Amino acid sequence: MAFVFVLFPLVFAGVAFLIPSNRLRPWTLPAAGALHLALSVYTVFFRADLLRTNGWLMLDAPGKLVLLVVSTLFFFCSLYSVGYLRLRENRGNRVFTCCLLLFLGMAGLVVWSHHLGLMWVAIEATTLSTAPLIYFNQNKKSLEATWKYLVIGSVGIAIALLGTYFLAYSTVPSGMKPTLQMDELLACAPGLSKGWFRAAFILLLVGYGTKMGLAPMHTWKPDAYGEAPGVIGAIFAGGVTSCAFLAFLRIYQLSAAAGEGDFTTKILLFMGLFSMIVAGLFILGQKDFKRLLAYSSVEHMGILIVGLGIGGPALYGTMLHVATNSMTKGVLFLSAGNIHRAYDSKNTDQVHGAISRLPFSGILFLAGFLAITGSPPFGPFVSEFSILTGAVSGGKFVTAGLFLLFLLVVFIGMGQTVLSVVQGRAPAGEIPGGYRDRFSTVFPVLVLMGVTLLLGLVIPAPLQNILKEAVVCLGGKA
Amino acid sequence: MTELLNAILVVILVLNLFTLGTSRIQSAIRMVAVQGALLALIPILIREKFSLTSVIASVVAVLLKGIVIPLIMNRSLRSARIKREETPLIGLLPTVIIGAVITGLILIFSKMVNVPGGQTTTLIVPASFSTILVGFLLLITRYKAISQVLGYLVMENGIFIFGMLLVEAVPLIVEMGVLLDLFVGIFVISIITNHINRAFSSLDTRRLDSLKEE
Amino acid sequence: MPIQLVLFGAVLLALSGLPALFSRRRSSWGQVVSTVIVLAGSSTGIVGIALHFFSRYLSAPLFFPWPAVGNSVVGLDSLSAFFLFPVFVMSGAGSLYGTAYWPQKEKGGSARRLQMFWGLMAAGMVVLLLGKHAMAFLLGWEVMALSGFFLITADDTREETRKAGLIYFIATHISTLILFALFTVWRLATGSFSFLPVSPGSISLGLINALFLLAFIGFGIKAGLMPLHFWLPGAHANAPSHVSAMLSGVMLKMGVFGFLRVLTLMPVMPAMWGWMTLAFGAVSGLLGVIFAIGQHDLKRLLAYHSVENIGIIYMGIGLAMLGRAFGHPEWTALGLAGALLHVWNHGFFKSLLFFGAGSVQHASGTRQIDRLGGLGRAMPWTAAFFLIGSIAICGLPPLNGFISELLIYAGFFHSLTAGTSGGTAAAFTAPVLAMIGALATACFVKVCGTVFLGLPRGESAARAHESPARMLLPMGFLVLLCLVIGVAPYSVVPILEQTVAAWAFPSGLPSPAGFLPLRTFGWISLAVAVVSVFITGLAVFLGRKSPRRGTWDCGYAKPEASMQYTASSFGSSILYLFHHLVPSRLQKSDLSQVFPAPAAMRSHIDDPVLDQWIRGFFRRLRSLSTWFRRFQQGMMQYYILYIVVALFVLLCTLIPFRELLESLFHHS
Amino acid sequence: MKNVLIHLLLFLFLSPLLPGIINKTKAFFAGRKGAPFFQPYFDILKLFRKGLVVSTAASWIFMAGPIVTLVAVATAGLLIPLGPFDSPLSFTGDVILFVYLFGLARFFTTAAALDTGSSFEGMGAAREVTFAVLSEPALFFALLVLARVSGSFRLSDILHGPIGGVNVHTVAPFVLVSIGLYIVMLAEASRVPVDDPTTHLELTMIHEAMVLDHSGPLLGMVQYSSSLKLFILGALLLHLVVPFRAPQEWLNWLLFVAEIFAVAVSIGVVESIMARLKMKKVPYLLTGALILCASGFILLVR
Repeated sequence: MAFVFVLFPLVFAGVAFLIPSNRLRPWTLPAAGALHLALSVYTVFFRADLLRTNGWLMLDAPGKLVLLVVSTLFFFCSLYSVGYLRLRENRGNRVFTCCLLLFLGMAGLVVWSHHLGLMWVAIEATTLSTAPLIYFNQNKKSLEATWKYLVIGSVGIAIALLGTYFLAYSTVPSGMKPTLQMDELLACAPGLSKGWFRAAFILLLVGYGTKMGLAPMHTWKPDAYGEAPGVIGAIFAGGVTSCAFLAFLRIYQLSAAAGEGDFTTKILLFMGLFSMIVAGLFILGQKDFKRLLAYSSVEHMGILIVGLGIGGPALYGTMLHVATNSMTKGVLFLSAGNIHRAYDSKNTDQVHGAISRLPFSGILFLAGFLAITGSPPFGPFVSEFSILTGAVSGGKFVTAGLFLLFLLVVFIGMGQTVLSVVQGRAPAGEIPGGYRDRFSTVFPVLVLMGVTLLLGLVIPAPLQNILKEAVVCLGGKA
Repeated sequence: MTELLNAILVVILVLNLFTLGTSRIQSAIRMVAVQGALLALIPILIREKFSLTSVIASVVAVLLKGIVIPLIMNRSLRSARIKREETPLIGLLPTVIIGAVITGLILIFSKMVNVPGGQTTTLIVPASFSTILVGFLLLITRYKAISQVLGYLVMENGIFIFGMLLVEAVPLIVEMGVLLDLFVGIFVISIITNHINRAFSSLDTRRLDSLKEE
Repeated sequence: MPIQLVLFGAVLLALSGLPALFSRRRSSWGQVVSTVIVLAGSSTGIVGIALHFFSRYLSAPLFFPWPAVGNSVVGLDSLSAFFLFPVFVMSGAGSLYGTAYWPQKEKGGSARRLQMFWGLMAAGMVVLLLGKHAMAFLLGWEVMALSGFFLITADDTREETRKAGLIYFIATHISTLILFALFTVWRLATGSFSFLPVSPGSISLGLINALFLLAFIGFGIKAGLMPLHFWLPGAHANAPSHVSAMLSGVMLKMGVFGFLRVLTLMPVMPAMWGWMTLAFGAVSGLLGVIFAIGQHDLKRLLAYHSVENIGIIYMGIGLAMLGRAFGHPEWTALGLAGALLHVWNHGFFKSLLFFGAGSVQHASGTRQIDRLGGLGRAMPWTAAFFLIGSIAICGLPPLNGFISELLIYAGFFHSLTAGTSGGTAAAFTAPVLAMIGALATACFVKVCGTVFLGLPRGESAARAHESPARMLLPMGFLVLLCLVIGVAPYSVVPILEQTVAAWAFPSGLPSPAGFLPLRTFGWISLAVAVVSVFITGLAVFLGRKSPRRGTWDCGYAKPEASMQYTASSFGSSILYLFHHLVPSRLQKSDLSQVFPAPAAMRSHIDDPVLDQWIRGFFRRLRSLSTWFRRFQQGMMQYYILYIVVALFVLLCTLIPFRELLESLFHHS
Repeated sequence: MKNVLIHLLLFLFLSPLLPGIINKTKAFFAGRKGAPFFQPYFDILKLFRKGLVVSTAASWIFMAGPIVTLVAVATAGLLIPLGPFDSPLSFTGDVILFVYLFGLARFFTTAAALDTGSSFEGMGAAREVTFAVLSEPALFFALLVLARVSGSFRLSDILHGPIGGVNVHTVAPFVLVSIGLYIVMLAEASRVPVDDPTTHLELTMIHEAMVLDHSGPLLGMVQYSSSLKLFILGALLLHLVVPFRAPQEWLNWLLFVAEIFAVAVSIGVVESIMARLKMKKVPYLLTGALILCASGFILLVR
């Protein structure tokens, strides 16, 4: 089954490459997205027997979660991108389409691979396949962003590779056969050499953290998100980061199995809270609302890491937050993309009164903001609140306090920017050929918002089970 | 065989320092190529019994690191019409000294805390660490895009050295995957550098600082 | 049964906005339909409340599923029912008022938004009040808070409004986050999110103190307790007037409600909490009214009076807490009854006053008191209603404000005569209450005198006209409520008794009416009112033919409107009394040369909390973040350096420094 | 029943005599013959016969002012016990009603003053409410002291408290409170040193300035209610300063009348030996009164 998930997007990519017409080609995206979503749901919920292809390729609970998240987000983004590319017909979209499909395949490989070496390869592949997407606009700035993303990303990934090797090597001192296969590692986790294992943990945290965009390795993020089209931002903030987080979850899983809880907790809490406050400081008085979203993504990666650091009672919330964050980020980036197109600027000095000019996108942007900052009854509220509950019931009062404080800082910063975007009187001068809300670019966002709200109101039982399984995988109690 | 291995590793360390020292990008490329090729050969050299997989791996690695990548780099170098890395962030001599100091420190350090695993006889671990750090040094101190790519390659080599310790842990497919990624990565990067060269009519990354918080 | 009615009312309210939302931009019928639905919803809810209080229907709590967070519970008890009444009354009255004050025909889109969030806000408050579970409570809380934000910024084209809105937005989010903390600690203490009494001895004192502090601050922000009131004046001043009425009359009380709710579930009641509440209440009562005297913006002034009245309410609550701490049920009964009744009364007369202010603004187009004057002639009804509201808010007989303050006073006298030292100390705040009353009288004499009496001070005031009936009707209704509670206080006693009983006192509480002959008070108030009105009417009738001359101004040849005493001059002497406590800005141009230029005098108080503390804090935060931006300055070399540094620092945590040192010394 | 009747008669008909006594006293000090004791009665009656002139700026509030004031003060008069006898209207908590009725009166007096739009009357009103801010808490502290002693808050009990309540603990507080109350009385009844009812320099006046425009019956009401107010405050003060009682009722009534006259005389003396304070100084005087009452309270409960 794993091969299907990896290969059929590649086939679609090939097809897309061959299609000559700029108008027809984008339709390969929703086709692949729909098929992928269908396959994911089918495999995850109905075919438990397909979950294990071989020792290297299998789908465990965290994998299932991320697979569903990525596939859902990709589906809506693909719908959106049809409408989006319709607006950008002057620009060729062959690379765009192919790279998106390649990413889909590689993401599939990431979630399926149960072998850390293989997973590393897949992650690096996602990096490479997404790089050209940032360069879609083909101007100097996007070029610069792509360059930084590529180099910093590759460096980070290289560090992750070193970490992977460390991990493999940590078996040697106690005379075991070096391996990178998850099950074997989990089996011999308690016997791993502490020094090497901890070093590996840190290297992988920094390496995959670069890909997730934890401070201080986040530096590529605002540039990439700011210059890439909104839909790519959504794919990044919802999809790529989730894959990287999954990759990091593996080592966390191992550390839990190895009983390294005390050591990891300190480091994770530090890194997570650090990312949150750094993001907050950059968000305060941020005039560029796409960079703002990038920093918000940094913040939420921090929240995820904090959740892992708290461990035990907070794991459920963390797992849930992977989903809620991705969906909400999708809403935010897509609506922000619309606003950007309508005003031909992403600076709050020019952008006012979005609600009056783009009723749907404006309101969706505002709603997404409220959701991401944890207002009930949206999804992120549930996840963030249960992370907080975990912190308190885990007795980590200082963490909880800082967590709330940083959430507040972020809220203040985001609030100022978002409100000045959506409120007020829209500038008089209409941009020639300025974008107006249309079905194809609003409907997917609307549905995503619906999903976000749904996750806040009712979490379907199957998803609930997956979350619980994932918590168990990570060494928590269901 | 450990002696031979150590000898090669020493050569590699020296190559690091030369790479740091030279300002002619052309020669830097060559040295990195030589370094890569040497590393690729190690598995064959130190292994008593030859296994097909290791041979394949080595051959591919040599081809890639010794020939293909240098070619790509040279192409973009020629198209950029630049020869030297003028005025790096830190002068050339200081970087060499820093590199040497780092290498020395790491050697001493690895002696002091004896690395668990009994591999203390070989220089593998210190060599890989110092090579990685030299790679970082290049990445941080050089302004020309190509030099930074070289830094990335050196880093990659360092990691490759560490990979020696667990040839059997990393299966062929993964190794191939790593190499493929490396190749594609360099390929994409070189495309981007060409674009940069066209857009900014230079490979000086100091011009790529328009995206920032002001 | 009652709870179903209330919930049905809430549903109607929540949906009421849709007709307006889907009607055409500048058509009026949508708003009319919405208003009708709102009225229907409110009346349904009021019926439900009446059933709760006056029938023996017991409404069992309803479980409604919220799978994401575990099921949630809503239930109707007397405390929630008591607070529900103003919600329903005001949502109905306000939306009727709104049809004339903020007509969709003129205001267009903003009116549609306003109509929708109006209903949502009311519904949110209902959910909040019914919530017996943290999640339901938080849901209602947030819906209320966010709709409140959109209501305040209904006219978001004005810079000032957006600023005020932002401050409100931040403040309310702070309180929400504090509530998050509160409920997580609550769960830690009780093991569940549902509002069940904390069993004594189940948690440590430190934890329970934390609970109290979180509740005090979190709800204090919403209630606008000094010094947590910083968001309040701006928001109330810039919102549409009926929204201000809703905010001040009803939404602030949600903070009070939450505080009371948490208190009723507490196993113990340390005296310290009572002292704290009492002290903060007294402070915000006194400072609130002093700040109010220093204002020139009519609605900002009223906003500060909300701070004052919240202070009075907290004084009552503090006394009740002390009563429980020292085991004096009578203090608790009286203090709580006074506080609760004042919640109602303030809801009514403050909304009435905001409606009045709204129709003044509607008529004259300005909120600046010193530009108004003599409106009483142009708009007699508004003037009369506003006057009645003023008498009520000053706590003077024969109106309702007097009754609630009377109960609190009674509580203080009981604490005094109880003979315990604690009680005597509590009684010290009674004169403070008296001073607050005197100051309030001064302030509202100033307002009524400057706005409605005398001569018009400006063009805008001269052009004023009476407001339409749809604005006067709600005001009249509120006046009626104020009068009824004022002259027939015993009519609300049964409700008060049931509500006070909600307080978990070890042994049940006596009826507050048992300590005071409320009937006598009622009759005397009625007599005073009737006699005064009758004689005044007679005098006006007889004096209608009496000759009219210009005001005798001590022989000054030609008195002008501009020579009248302004609000600034009226307030300045009092501000001078307190100028050590509250530094006020006194702007006057000195008359030096022979033919002095036109001079003007203004006395004003800036809010130190907002203007100095809060803004200063944000300035510092902003400068920190601007300093911090230098780390993202575009050179990738540095970015990679960050990665290396992070790696290095993290790896350093692995180095076993101690062993290293030991080994070093070992070698040497 | 009989006592109630006497109470009403004294309250309604004796009070205008007090200003007369004051003026006579002042005349005596000034070495003049002075107006007859009953001059105030004549004035009030004359005013009630006169017609009415109303300012063009005024509205019905202008009329309501004096009327509501009179009603409120009269009601307060029904609540205050004279001498040892309970007041006609006496119930728990009436003390608060008593204080707040004065508040109501003040509200309407000042509102009516502002209704004429005259700057002088506005000035007077501003001063009136300003001083009330200090005098009301002072009055409250005084009442708290008495309530603490009597253990009740029924005005009659409170004011009868001093009977037998006087002992080594309470005498010092009583003295302090009495002085405070005396100052408050002077302020509330707008006498020297706070206010000067006889001055002709409007700038310095408070109460007289507020009623500059009232004429005819309205002015009559104003003057009558101010004399009622003086009577009430005097009666209140008497409970503190003469806490001993005679055995027979009629004697007590006589005593009370004598005492209230004595109060009037004392006011007259004060007015003739003191000058009116500068306006800026008045708050200090009242703050002094407030502090006196408060410290009396502290002395008592410590």
